Amino acid sequence: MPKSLKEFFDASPELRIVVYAGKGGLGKTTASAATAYWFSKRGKKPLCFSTDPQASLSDIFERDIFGKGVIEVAPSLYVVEIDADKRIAEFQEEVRAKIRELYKIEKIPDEIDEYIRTAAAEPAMHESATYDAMAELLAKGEYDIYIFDMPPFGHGVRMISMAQILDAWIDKMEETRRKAAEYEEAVARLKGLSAKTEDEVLVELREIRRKLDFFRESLTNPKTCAFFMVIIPEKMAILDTERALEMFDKLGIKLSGIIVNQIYPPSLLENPNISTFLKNRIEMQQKYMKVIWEKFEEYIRALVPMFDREPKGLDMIAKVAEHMFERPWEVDVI
Amino acid sequence: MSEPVPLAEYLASKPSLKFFFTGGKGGVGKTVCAAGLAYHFAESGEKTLLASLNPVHSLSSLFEQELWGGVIKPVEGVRNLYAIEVDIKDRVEAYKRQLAEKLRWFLKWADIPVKAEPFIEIAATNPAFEESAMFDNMIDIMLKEGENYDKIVFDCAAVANAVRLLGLSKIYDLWLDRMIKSREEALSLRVRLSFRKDKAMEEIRKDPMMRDLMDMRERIKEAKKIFNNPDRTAFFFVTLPLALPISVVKRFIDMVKGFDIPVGGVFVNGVLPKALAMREGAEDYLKNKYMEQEGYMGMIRRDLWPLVRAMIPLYESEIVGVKMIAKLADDMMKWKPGVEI
Amino acid sequence: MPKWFKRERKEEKREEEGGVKKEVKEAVKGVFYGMASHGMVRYMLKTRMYLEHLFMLITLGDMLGFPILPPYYSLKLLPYAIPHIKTWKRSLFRERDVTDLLY
Amino acid sequence: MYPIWFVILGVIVYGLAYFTYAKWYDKHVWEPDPKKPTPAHTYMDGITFFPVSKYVLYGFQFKGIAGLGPILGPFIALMYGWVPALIWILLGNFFIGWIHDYSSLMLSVRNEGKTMGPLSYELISPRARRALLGFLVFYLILILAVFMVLCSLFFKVYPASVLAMIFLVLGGVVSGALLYKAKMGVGTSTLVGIIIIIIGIILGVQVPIKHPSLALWMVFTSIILFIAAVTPLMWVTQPVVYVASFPAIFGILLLFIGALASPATGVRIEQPGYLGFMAKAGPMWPLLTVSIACGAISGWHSLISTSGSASQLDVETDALPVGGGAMLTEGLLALMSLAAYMVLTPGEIKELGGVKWTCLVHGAKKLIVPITGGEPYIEAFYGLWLELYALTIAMIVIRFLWLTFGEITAGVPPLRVIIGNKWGGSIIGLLVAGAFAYTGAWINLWLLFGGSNQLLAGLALILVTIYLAKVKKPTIYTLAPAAFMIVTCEAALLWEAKDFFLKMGQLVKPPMKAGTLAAKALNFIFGVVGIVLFILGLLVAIDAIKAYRKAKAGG
Repeated sequence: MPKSLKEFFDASPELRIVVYAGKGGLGKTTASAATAYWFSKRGKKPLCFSTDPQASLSDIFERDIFGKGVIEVAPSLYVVEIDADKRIAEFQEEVRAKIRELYKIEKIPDEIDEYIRTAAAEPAMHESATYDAMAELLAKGEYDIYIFDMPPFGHGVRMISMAQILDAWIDKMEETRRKAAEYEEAVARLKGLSAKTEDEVLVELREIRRKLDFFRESLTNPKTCAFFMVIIPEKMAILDTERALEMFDKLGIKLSGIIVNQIYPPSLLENPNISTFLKNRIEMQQKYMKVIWEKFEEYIRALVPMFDREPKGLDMIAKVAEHMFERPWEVDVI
Repeated sequence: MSEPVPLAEYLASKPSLKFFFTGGKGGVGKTVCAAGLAYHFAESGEKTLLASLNPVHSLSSLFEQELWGGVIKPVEGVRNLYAIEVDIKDRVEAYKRQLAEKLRWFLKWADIPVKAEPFIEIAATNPAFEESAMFDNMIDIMLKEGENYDKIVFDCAAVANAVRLLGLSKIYDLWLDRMIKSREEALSLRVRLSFRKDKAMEEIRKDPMMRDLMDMRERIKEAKKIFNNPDRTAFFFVTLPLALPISVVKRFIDMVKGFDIPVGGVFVNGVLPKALAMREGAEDYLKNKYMEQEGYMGMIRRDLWPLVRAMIPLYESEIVGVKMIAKLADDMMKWKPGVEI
Repeated sequence: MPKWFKRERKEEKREEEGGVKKEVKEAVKGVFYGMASHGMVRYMLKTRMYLEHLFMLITLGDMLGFPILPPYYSLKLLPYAIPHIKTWKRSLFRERDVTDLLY
Repeated sequence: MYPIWFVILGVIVYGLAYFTYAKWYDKHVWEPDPKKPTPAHTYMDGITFFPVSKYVLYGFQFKGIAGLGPILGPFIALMYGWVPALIWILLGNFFIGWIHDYSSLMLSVRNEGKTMGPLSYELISPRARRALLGFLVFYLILILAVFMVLCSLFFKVYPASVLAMIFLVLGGVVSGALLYKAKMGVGTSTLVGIIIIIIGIILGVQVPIKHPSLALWMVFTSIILFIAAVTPLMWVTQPVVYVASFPAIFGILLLFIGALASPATGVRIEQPGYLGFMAKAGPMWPLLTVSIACGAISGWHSLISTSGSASQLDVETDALPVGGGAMLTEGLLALMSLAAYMVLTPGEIKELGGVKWTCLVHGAKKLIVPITGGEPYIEAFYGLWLELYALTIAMIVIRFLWLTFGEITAGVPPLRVIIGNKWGGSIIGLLVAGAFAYTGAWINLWLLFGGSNQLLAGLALILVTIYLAKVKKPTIYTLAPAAFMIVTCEAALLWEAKDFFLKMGQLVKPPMKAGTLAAKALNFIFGVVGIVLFILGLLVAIDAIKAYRKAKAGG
């Protein structure tokens, strides 16, 4: 038997971030919620954060969480679902406030205001805003463990590679600013002034970078961050997972484990009257389960059954958590 | 609440429809529904193109044949059916090249004597590229391949991506307007600050940036005309009889309506047949599942009923291969309200 | 505006308040500085300007139609750039002739 | 007669010019308004456009315009006598010189800080701008040629100055590095630079470097210029120009003290006052007027006024002290140089090998050594002094030249690749200038340079005139000098072209003994250059007259 999810977490006391990545619809959000629930029951203070704009934490916890900030859905179980649009609006207001404060003006020049207004229309704005929200929560460090539910592929990968890109950006911009400041200092010296210029932009840039670096480091350090994938015993899911593993490799991230979800309980086969439907379905799944074991054995951390009810509401999440952590190798329906 | 129009009837009543989109929460079967739709058209003698706009494609695995490579390939085993897994890599590369070129040109033009390469490198990594590239490719297919095919079925990415993709047509418009305005301002400033006004005007006429922006706006305008035309385009949502996907679809429909995109209807996928679950001696497991499903069906009836176009049963095995797709297409077309699955 | 510049303005004010002796001292100092250092100062400022332009282009390029930095970060830096925007645009688009390049 | 009288006369005449004519003209024609925002304010970017105090700008302008022109030009008086030269320096500056510098400054200030190129485009015609640019290229090559040959000549004649010059360049580079890289204060780094120069002068006297071949010294000068041209400005050119400004200013002050002290030291004017209208170089008019350029009037100044000072003028009322004041001060410098030539006896001149620019060093020595002593050091210093003026201007010019090449070849990519960059442009510039300098007809070369320089002044004046006509202001005070300058300079250019063509037949001076054919060819080319400059000048003048008429008629 490979290491179970619980064993994995027990063996990683420094862990601060858990990421569920992969294709949509396989139960990532459910798994995140269950993980958060489990940590909260163990006396930790977890934050479950959905960066998936499909925003289904609200549905899972049957509460309107979307855009409401951090909410304690159960004792010491915190959940947040970012409303990127709202966040962008707030951000725009922050920028305006900063301008007003910096220049002591009431009305922001039309040209500038229009720029701020229309910036929201830029195609990458949403992503950046979500990403920044994530980095910010992480940097604040108010929670013991952060559980991110990353949106389906492409997107999720970009979130990580974006940190690298922006890092390079800031490097280059810092260099430009630094050189400019050097000239300015030399000018000051030539004028006989012992000016030590303090560049506000440089300060801001360093602040952005500090946050990004912290974020990237946290995410790429295998001691503090674990990446999990959720898979179901179907052919396409297996193919997708293989591809995802390649991508992880490219990003230099080690996959921490795989959760196999939606397994029809094979015990049902014991019923002699079993419908051909279920029989076929179970047999197909078992075929793929074999493939999954062959291909990903070292990664498998838990098996989760196909429940007879949709996993939503605290009771069901508790049940999922129980399967994931306490009975990782059993797929019987209780 | 009015009774739903089944898919067969719906399609018959709107023969001019040409562009079809499927979308929904991840894992609900968007791709299979798109494939089923495309299969149906192809089989009825229409030349059909099935295009996957997913960041991660699954057409190849679905049809069990090699359809990747970003080019249109005929689907083996189905007459008149062609498929493409849209590849953005080339286009992203092209974007990068274009931007680099423009930037270099600009730096030279503005007399900034700094080595531009590292900046260009970084500039070319704007994450908006990928989304724009996908959108651009979609428009390309609509505008270019529209003439070559009778029907084109797009398999969109998961909800958020799809909305972004479609919404881009509106967002892009805004954004492009702004870019064009900025550029115009910049250029008029250039003229004002030039002593050789004629030369500056000439430069403006040749401005590659402006030309690109205008081109883009023109294309989007054209695409939008098709996009927002209910006689040409229909967007179908796929859901499972489960709470989460249903609420996603409900949200999704509002968003899509906000973008003036005509809604074609809803497909309910993975429906556990009553005959199977409630038969004599059936497992409790299935019965429970079915009971739960009934609740969600009520939800569908309450919130989405007039839009439902088809209900697709939960099959015993995974939908893979042409045979299964044919079966699915058949079930999609067969569905009528009131008939048990 | 660069900070040293503001400081210089202040100095000029002080000079007005001073007496004739101070005025003469300032004059001699000014003339000498003008002859020796000022040319170099101007050149350094010009070089600095190019860097500044490049920075502005990266951060606020989309103001000129060059989308470069993700706008989220552009907005973050926007407040600091505001005083420069106008002069930046103007000096960027000012048509320069050879005769501008001499000094 | 003592040289002090030159200075006293200059102070009186220029004082009069400033406080009567200039003040009156200023009020009457330009009506500067201290409340009117200058480009330095309206376009303030803290970089190109920003206001500085009038004192700083005065110093900046003076440093920009004071080159070898006022220092070497008066040598021509050795041919015609000092009286005509004195009169030209006094009256030329009184009626033309300051008005040119000041008006071109105001013209730019009133036109958004535009420089000569755009101004000629807008006020005259697109063709005028193109002609001006073409003119500029030849003009720059001529400056480069003249200053290269002069600098090399001084190296050859003053062996003690060679090491001094090398140390000066070194001192510049070191103090620059200390300032930018080591972030040392300006006082300390400058002091280090100056100490290195002083060490250089002392070493130079101890270890003079002698070589009789001018060609070798030309190569030496070219190498320094090439290095300065291709290294980033911050490394060599800028710090060298900066550090050099200290000995440059010091030399002027010392000369000034020498002239003032002349009654005490007993140094008198020894040259005859008048030698006749015709001389070896040609007739006094137009040649005297074009030889003594910068002290009386110079086109170079309009380039400085418009591209350097106009963007920094704080208030319009500063324009007169800056533009006019700096020019009148330069007149004093020219008078002192004139005095330095004139204190030499005809016998001493003969001893020095005839009419030569290098005579200045001996004149300066004669004025100063009685006060300071240390003759070899004064000689080395003044050798260095002349070289640094030549070299620093040449450094700026060579950069400007390749930038101009770049601009002119902008539409022709293959050509741009070859000469439109610092490597190709500098090499071509140095080669062409070097070859031109190698004709051996140096006096003619100087006169050709003077002619084109003064013609540029005439063109600047006519630009001012057209503008004034447009805004309905009196134009005669600039139109008359413009006409005078243009006619004079066109005549001078033709005369010099003729001289070059003639020299093809006769000349074979020392460096050219080896290559008579080359010398002939070069002289031919110079003749052509003279004609081309003449035609370009004519083109601008014709267009200018048209534009002036139009401005007068329609407004």
